[in-house]
Amino acid sequence: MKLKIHIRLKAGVLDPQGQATRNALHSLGFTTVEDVRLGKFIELDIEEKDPQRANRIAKEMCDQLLANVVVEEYSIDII
Amino acid sequence: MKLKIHIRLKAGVLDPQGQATRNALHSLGFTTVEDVRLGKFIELDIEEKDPQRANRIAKEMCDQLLANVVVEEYSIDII
Amino acid sequence: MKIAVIIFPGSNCDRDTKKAVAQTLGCPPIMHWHADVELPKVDCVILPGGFSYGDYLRSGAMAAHSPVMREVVGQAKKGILVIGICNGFQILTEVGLLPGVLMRNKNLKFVCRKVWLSIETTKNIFTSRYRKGEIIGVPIAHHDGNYFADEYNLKMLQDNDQVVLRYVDSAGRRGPDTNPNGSVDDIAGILNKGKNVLGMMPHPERAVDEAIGGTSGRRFFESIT
Amino acid sequence: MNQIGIAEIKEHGLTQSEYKLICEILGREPNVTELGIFSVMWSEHCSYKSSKKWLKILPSNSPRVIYGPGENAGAVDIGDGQAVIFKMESHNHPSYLEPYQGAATGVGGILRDIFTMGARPIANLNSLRFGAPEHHKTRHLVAGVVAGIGGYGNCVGVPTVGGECEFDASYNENILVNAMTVGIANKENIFCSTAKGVGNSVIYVGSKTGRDGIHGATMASAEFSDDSGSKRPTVQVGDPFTEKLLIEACLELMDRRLLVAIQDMGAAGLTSSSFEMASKGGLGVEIELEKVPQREKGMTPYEIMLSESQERMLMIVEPDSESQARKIFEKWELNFAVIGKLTDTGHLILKNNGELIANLPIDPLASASPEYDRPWEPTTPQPIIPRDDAEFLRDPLEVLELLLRLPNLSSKRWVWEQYDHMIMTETVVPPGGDAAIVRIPDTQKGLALTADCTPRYVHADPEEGGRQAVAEAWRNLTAVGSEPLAITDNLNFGNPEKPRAMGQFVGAIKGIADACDLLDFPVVSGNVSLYNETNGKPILPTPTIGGVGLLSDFRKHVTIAFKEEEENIVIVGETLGHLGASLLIKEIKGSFVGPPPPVDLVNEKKNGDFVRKEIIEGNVTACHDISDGGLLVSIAEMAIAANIGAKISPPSNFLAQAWAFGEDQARYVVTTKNVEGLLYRASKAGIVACCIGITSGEAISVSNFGERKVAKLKKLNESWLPSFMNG
Ligand SMILES: Nc1ncnc2c1ncn2[C@@H]1O[C@H](COP(=O)(O)OP(=O)(O)O)[C@@H](O)[C@H]1O
Ligand SMILES: [Mg+2]
Repeated sequence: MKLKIHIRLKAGVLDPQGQATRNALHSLGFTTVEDVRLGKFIELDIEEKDPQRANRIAKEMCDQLLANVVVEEYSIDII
Repeated sequence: MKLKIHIRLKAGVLDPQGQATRNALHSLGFTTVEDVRLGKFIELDIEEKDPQRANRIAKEMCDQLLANVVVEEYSIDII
Repeated sequence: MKIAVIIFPGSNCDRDTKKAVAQTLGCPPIMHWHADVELPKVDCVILPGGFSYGDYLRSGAMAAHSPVMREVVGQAKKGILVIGICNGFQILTEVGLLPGVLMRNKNLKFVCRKVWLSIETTKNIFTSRYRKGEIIGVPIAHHDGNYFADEYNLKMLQDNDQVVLRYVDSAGRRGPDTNPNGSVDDIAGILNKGKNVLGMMPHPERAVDEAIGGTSGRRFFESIT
Repeated sequence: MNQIGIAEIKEHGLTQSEYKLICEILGREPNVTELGIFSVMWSEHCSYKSSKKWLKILPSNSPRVIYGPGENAGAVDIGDGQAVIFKMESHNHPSYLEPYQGAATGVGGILRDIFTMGARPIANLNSLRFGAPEHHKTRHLVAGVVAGIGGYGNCVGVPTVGGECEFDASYNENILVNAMTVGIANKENIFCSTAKGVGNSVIYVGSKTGRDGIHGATMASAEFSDDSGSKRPTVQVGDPFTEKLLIEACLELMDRRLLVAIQDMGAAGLTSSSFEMASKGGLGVEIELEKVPQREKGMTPYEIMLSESQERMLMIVEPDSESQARKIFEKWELNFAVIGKLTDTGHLILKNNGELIANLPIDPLASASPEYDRPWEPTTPQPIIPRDDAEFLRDPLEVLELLLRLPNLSSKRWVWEQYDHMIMTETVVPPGGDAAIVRIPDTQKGLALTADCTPRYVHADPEEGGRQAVAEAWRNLTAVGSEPLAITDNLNFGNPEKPRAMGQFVGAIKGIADACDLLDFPVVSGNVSLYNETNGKPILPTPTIGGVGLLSDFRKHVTIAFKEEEENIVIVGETLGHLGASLLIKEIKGSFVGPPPPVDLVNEKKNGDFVRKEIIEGNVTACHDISDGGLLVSIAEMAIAANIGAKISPPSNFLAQAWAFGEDQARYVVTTKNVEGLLYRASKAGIVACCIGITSGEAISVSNFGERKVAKLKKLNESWLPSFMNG
C-alpha cells in the first residue's frame, strides 16, 4: 500500500524558507507571486492491506517522527 | 490563484534522507515500511487569473529555482 | 562531577566537547555511544553538536528517538544536568525537554562565525560564573538555529527567567543585524522550567583555549561543578 | 554477446586503435561489460594517457616524503611518528551540471582518498573558478557550489579552512571546483591499496550500489558541448552522513589493524578499485557480483561494475579478521559484504550467480594502458609594456578603491562563513589570511595550508605562470611562519588534442617542476583535469597548487593583521614596478597585456627564508605576501584585517602607480617594533628591504596623494560578493 503524507507548518508559524523562496522568486522577476509556503512530502510503501490500519500506522509515524507536531500539521492520503 | 507543486527525486537517484527516515521508522518498530522517499511540497499564491498562464509561470519557476531538474522532477496542480 | 557526552551517529563535536571538558575541568568525560541503553550514573549529560543522522528529515528528529534519549529524559526529570549544544539543543526540543523548535536560518545559509552574546540571567547553575549582562564572544556554526516558540511558550520563558542567552553586538545592543539566524526575540539559549536543562546554539567548547577561539566559553563548563 | 560495433566503441570514448589493442590483449573481442571496463580504465581520467609523459618530470622526492604520486594521496613525514597526508582533486564537470551535488560529492571523494590511507581528515580547502559575474549562470553556480562544499564538509565535521574563489569569463560554461583534504596519520599505520595474500577476502563496505554516474569517468574526459544537458542523469547525490560513519568505521578498523589493503571507489567505482588493488599486488581477483549490495532491482553486471555511487570502499581482509571487521561496520550501521577473493591467476574474473561475466588479464591491461605524446605548441610570448606609459597617472588611492572591490580581490568572507572552519577546535588562523593554520591534535605543532594559482599569468606565459603558482603557495606558507613541506597540484587545462592547449599544459608543468626543484618543495599528489572547453573555447590554464607547511611551534606564527599603531612597515624584496599582466593594467587597458612578472627562484628562496626566520624569532608582528594588486593592496588588506591605518611614503624616484601596484614577485610586507635590527639583518643577508612607513590612525595615507579611511576600504572590499549574491 502506498501512502502520501504532506507536512506543513501550522498557520501562524513563521516560515523562513517560504519567505526566502518568495524573495528569490521576486528577484527572478516572478513578481506576481504573493505567498509561498514550504512543506514536506513523503511517499511511503507499506506492507499493509487494510487502509484503515495503514492510516492509523501513518498517523503514529507522523506523531512520533515524521512531523514535529509543535509547529507542523500533516495530512495522509492512501492510494 | 493557488498552486500546489510537488517536487520529488527522479527514480533511481539516491535519496539519503528517505533511506535514513526508513531506518529510523524501522527502529521505532514500524517494520512494515518498505520504502520512503522524501520530497518537497510548495504552496503558492499567485496573482493570475488564467490557469494556463499560471501553469506556465509555475513551470518556469520550477525550472529556474524551485526544483533541481538534474535530479528532481516536479508536478503542478492548480486550484 | 561525572559528565557523559553522548555520541550519536553523525555527531561531530563530540571530540571537541570531550577536549573542552577535560581542559576546563581537568577530567575527561565518559563518552557514551547512543545505542548503549545503560546510561552510566552521571551528574551531567552533554548532547554535542554535529549532524546526528545527517540532520536528515529534521535536525535532531531521529536522534531524539535514539534509545539513550529515553534514559536522558528520565534522568533529567530526576534533576541531573543536561546541556544540549547546537544539534544537542535541537535534539532537546525534539524530545520535549525544552519548548519550541529550531528552524532553518532566516537567510537559509549555514553560518559559522563568532557572535556576541549577552548573559541574560545567572540564576541557574550553567551561567553562575558569569555576570548578568556580561557580553561574551562565542562561535556559532549552524544551518538550523532560528529558534521559534509560540507566544504562550515565549511568555513562559520570559516570565520564568528561562532565556539565558541572546544575540547582541559587541556593545550589547540588539537588532536585526546582530541576530545571525532570525531567532525569535534574539534567543540563543534557553533553560527548562526546572533550570537543569540548557539548550544553546553557540559552541562554548570552541572557546576554551587562549590560542584558539579565546576562553569566553570556559565558564559554562566551570559553572556546572 | 559480442556485438560491438563502431558506435559502441565511440560511445565508450575509445578510438579504433585502442579497440584493436584490446582485442590483441584478449585474443578475442570483448563483451560489453569488458568493453565498459576497458573504457573507464583507459579514459583520460583514469589512465592519464595525455599527461603521463609530462607528469614524470615533476620532482616528488625529499627526505620527508613517505609516499609520492601513485598512492591515493601523498604522505609527508612531520616528525614524532606522524605523517601529513593530502591531495587535491577536481569535480569541474559535475559541478557545472549540478552545482550543489557536484561540489558536495567532490568533497566526499577527496575525503575518501585521505582516510583510505589511515589518516583522520583535519582540514579541507577548495579552489573555485566561476564565469564572469555578469554571466547569467554565475550567481546560481556560486550559490550551489559553496552550499554543496559546506553541506558536505560541515556534516562530516571537517573544517574548511581555506581556498580561493575567482571569476573570469573563460569559465562561463566550465567552472572549476578543486577540493583538497589534509589528514594526519600515524606513520606506522598508513594503508595502501596493494592487495596482498592469495585467498584473502575482498570486502565491500559503505553505501549500496545504484545506477549513479555510470560513465562519469568518461564524461570527465570529454569536452563539453551545448547538448551536455542530456548527460545530466550521471550526476550523483552525496550522502555526507554515511561518509561520516564510513570515516569512523574505517579508522576504527585500521586502529585495530584488521586490514590488509583498502581503496576507495572513486571514478569508475568497483572497476578501477578492484583492478588497481590487484594490479599493484600482482594478483588476480574474483568477484561475485550478486553479492554486491545493490540499491536498485535488476542491475546488470555492466552497471554494477561502472556505477559511481558514492561513499563506498573496497578492502582486503584476512578471512580470520572478517567477523571482527563486520562487527565494526555493523555498529556504524554500514553495509558490509564479502564479494570475492584474491587469486593467483592474474585475472579479473567476474561472475554473476555462477555465470562467467568477464575474464580480463590484469597486468597486460594495466601496462598496455595507452600513453600519448601529444603534439604541442609553445605559447607566444607577450610583448613588454613600456614603463613610461602616460596613462599611469591616476591617483593611487582611487585605483586602490577600484582594485579592492574587484570580484577577484574582494573579500571571500561570504564564502567561508558558510563553511564550518572551526570544528575540531584546532583552527589557529581561520580563512582570510595568506595561509590557514591548524594545530596538529595533541601537539604543539601546526600545519599551514594554502591553495593558489594566478591563471592570467599562466595564460600569458605558461612556464612563468607555473613557476609563479608554486612560488606563491610557498610564499603564503612562509608568510605565516611555516616551513613549506610539499604540494599537491590540480592541473586544469583545455583539450590536450589541440597543440595550443597541450603547449600550455607542457609549459606549466615545466615551470612547476622548476620551482619545486629550486624551492625544495616536491609534488606528492595531484590530479589532472583536461578537456575544460566549451564549444572550442578553453578556460584559462589553471594549475592550482595546494601547499602544506609545518610549524614546529604553532604559537610562533603571525597573521596579516596589523597589531598596533606606530610600528614600522617594511617591504622585504625588491620592488621594480612590473606591470605586465597586472590588475592595474587590466584597469587601464581593459584587458591583461604584457608578460607576467618574472619569478627569480633564488631570490624567492632567500627572501622567504629570511622572513620565516624573522617570524620564528619573534621580530615580526604581522606579515603578508605581495601578490595580486601589488604592494598597496597588501597594505590595505593588513589594515582592513586590523582596523588600523598606515602612513606610507613612496620613494621619489618611482612612478607611484608602478610602485604601488606592480606585481613583482618574492616580496612581503612585514611590521616590526625594531626596524633597525630587521634592516640590519636583511642587509647582512644580502636582502633588499626598506621601511616605507608606519602603522597609524584610522586611515591609509600615501604622502602627496591624501588618505582613505580603513573602514571605507573595508566596506568596499567586503560588500562586493554579498551584494552580488543578493542580486
Ligand atoms: N573558496 C574559498 N574557501 C575558503 N576560503 C577562501 C575561499 N576563497 C578565498 N578564501 C580565503 O580568502 C583569503 C584570500 O584569498 P586569496 O586572495 O586567494 O589569498 P592569496 O592571494 O593570499 O592566496 C584566503 O585566506 C583564502 O583562504
Ligand atoms: Mg597571499
